[in-house]
Amino acid sequence: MDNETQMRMAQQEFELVTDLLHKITQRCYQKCYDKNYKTGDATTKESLCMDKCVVKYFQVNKNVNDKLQAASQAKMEQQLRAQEILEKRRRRK
Amino acid sequence: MDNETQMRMAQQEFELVTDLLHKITQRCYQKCYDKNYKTGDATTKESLCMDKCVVKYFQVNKNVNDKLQAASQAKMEQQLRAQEILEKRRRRK
Amino acid sequence: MDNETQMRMAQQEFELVTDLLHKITQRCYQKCYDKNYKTGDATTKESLCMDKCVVKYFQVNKNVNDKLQAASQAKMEQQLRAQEILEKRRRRK
Amino acid sequence: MDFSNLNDYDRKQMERLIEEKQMRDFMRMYSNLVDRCFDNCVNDFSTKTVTSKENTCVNRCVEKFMKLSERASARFAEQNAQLNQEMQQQQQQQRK
Amino acid sequence: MDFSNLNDYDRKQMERLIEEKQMRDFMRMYSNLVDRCFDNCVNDFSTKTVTSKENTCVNRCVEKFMKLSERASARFAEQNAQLNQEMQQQQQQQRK
Amino acid sequence: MDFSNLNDYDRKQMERLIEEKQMRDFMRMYSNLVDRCFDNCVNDFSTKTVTSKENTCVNRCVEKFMKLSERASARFAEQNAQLNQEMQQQQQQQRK
Repeated sequence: MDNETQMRMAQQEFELVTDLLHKITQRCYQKCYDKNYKTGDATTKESLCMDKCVVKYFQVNKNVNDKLQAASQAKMEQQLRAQEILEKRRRRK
Repeated sequence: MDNETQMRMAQQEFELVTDLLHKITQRCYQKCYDKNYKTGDATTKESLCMDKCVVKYFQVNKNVNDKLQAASQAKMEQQLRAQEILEKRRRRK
Repeated sequence: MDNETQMRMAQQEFELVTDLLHKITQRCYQKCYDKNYKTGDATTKESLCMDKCVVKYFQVNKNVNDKLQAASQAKMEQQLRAQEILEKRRRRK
Repeated sequence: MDFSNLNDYDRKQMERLIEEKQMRDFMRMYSNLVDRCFDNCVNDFSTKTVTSKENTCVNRCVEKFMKLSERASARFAEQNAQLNQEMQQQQQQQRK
Repeated sequence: MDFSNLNDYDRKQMERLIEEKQMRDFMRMYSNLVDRCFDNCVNDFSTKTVTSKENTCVNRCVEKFMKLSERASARFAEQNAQLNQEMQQQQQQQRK
Repeated sequence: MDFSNLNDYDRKQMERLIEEKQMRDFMRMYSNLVDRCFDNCVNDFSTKTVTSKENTCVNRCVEKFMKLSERASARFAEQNAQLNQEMQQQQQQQRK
């Protein structure tokens, strides 16, 4: 594996992890926060909810990932269909 | 038309089509799915809803596209206004 | 400051301003529009609401910006933590 | 933006970047508008064609968004100018 | 896309761009799917493990989305082909 | 990331890419936070100034998000470390 490929993969992995962190933060905050904003501090209930939410999100992420590994071929087939659409269109130009 | 311009346009068109497919999928799923998840199969009602939703989304997309062709000049004018804002700001630095 | 850095900063500033305009437009439209669509014209109520909403969004944006200036170091620390995660992972490969 | 201190190559580069961003912004606004108007106006999926009522609703939705969007831009320009003026005053005070 | 008028370098470049876009689209679809199924199925945060009921719901959510997504793609392909045909007819009329 | 097997040029390139991503992530988090707190706290558009009550709400919203966000990051780091450990164990089993 040459350096360029190695760096691209490392970058993609870094982006995956940071994007996952962003998404978990947004989703779990939405699930857990109290809309009344009586305080700027996080309550015990909110904090414990965040803890459990992060763990559960990880589990769901892994389960969906496993399920989609098998389905990725079907998705690629779907994408090739979109590509064929464009090929036909461009032949008419 | 040189090759670089031709390729850029082809790429833009490909991105347009695949982004539209993504958006239709998300929006129509939102409109059509049954939240109860009694099954992993798509019901007849959900499937027929998706069929009609995709066709209707295409029609709305075309209608809005036609309407905005005329309005695109007004939008460019709006964008130029934002650019003038920045020009004034940078003159002070 | 060399030309490349100056241009990158100018580009980032331009993107910030246009992204903020986009976000304000979306958010304030959501707050202000009347869902019934009796007309294609903007009503007086909707128009005045947009005026005030834009001003208020600017104020909130500035207040949050000021608050986060102090917290940006904490966020960078958080990001470094994500980076350390990846470093450990890649050492095992 | 003040391009007077840029050479020809950099100026053209900057103008191309701005043009690309403006095109992306227009496509994003358009994409969001189709989504929003579809969401607000089309909710009957027993028919395969957009009804006259739905089409009227979509047209009004687009027109209303364009008008209110234009108004937001005008107010945005005013706020930005005011912000720039405040920044300039602060900088002048700091120099004293 | 018709790549017959492109040289080898341009063709490879285009194929790489398409592949990258397809990968991004897959990751975006996957990311949205995780978010959507988590949102619809996981709402009890008194436990630290996904319950059997929640897991079943997530599995069904993923399966249903994949099936309806596939159906949307098929209809999308038909609509696009129809749109292309209409565009072709308009162009032929304009030439007369 | 293990950069010891990269030359100086590649290492600097990688560090720059990471820095750019971190900046984009920060701007995205900040943008979402402004939107969220504005949406939750500012709903009276009969006045042209953010009221004291609205401002207090926004401040608390920001503080609460930062605190819960920090907590999510800590739990995220733990989960990631655990996931890495599991992956390592699986790889060792495969080698046997």
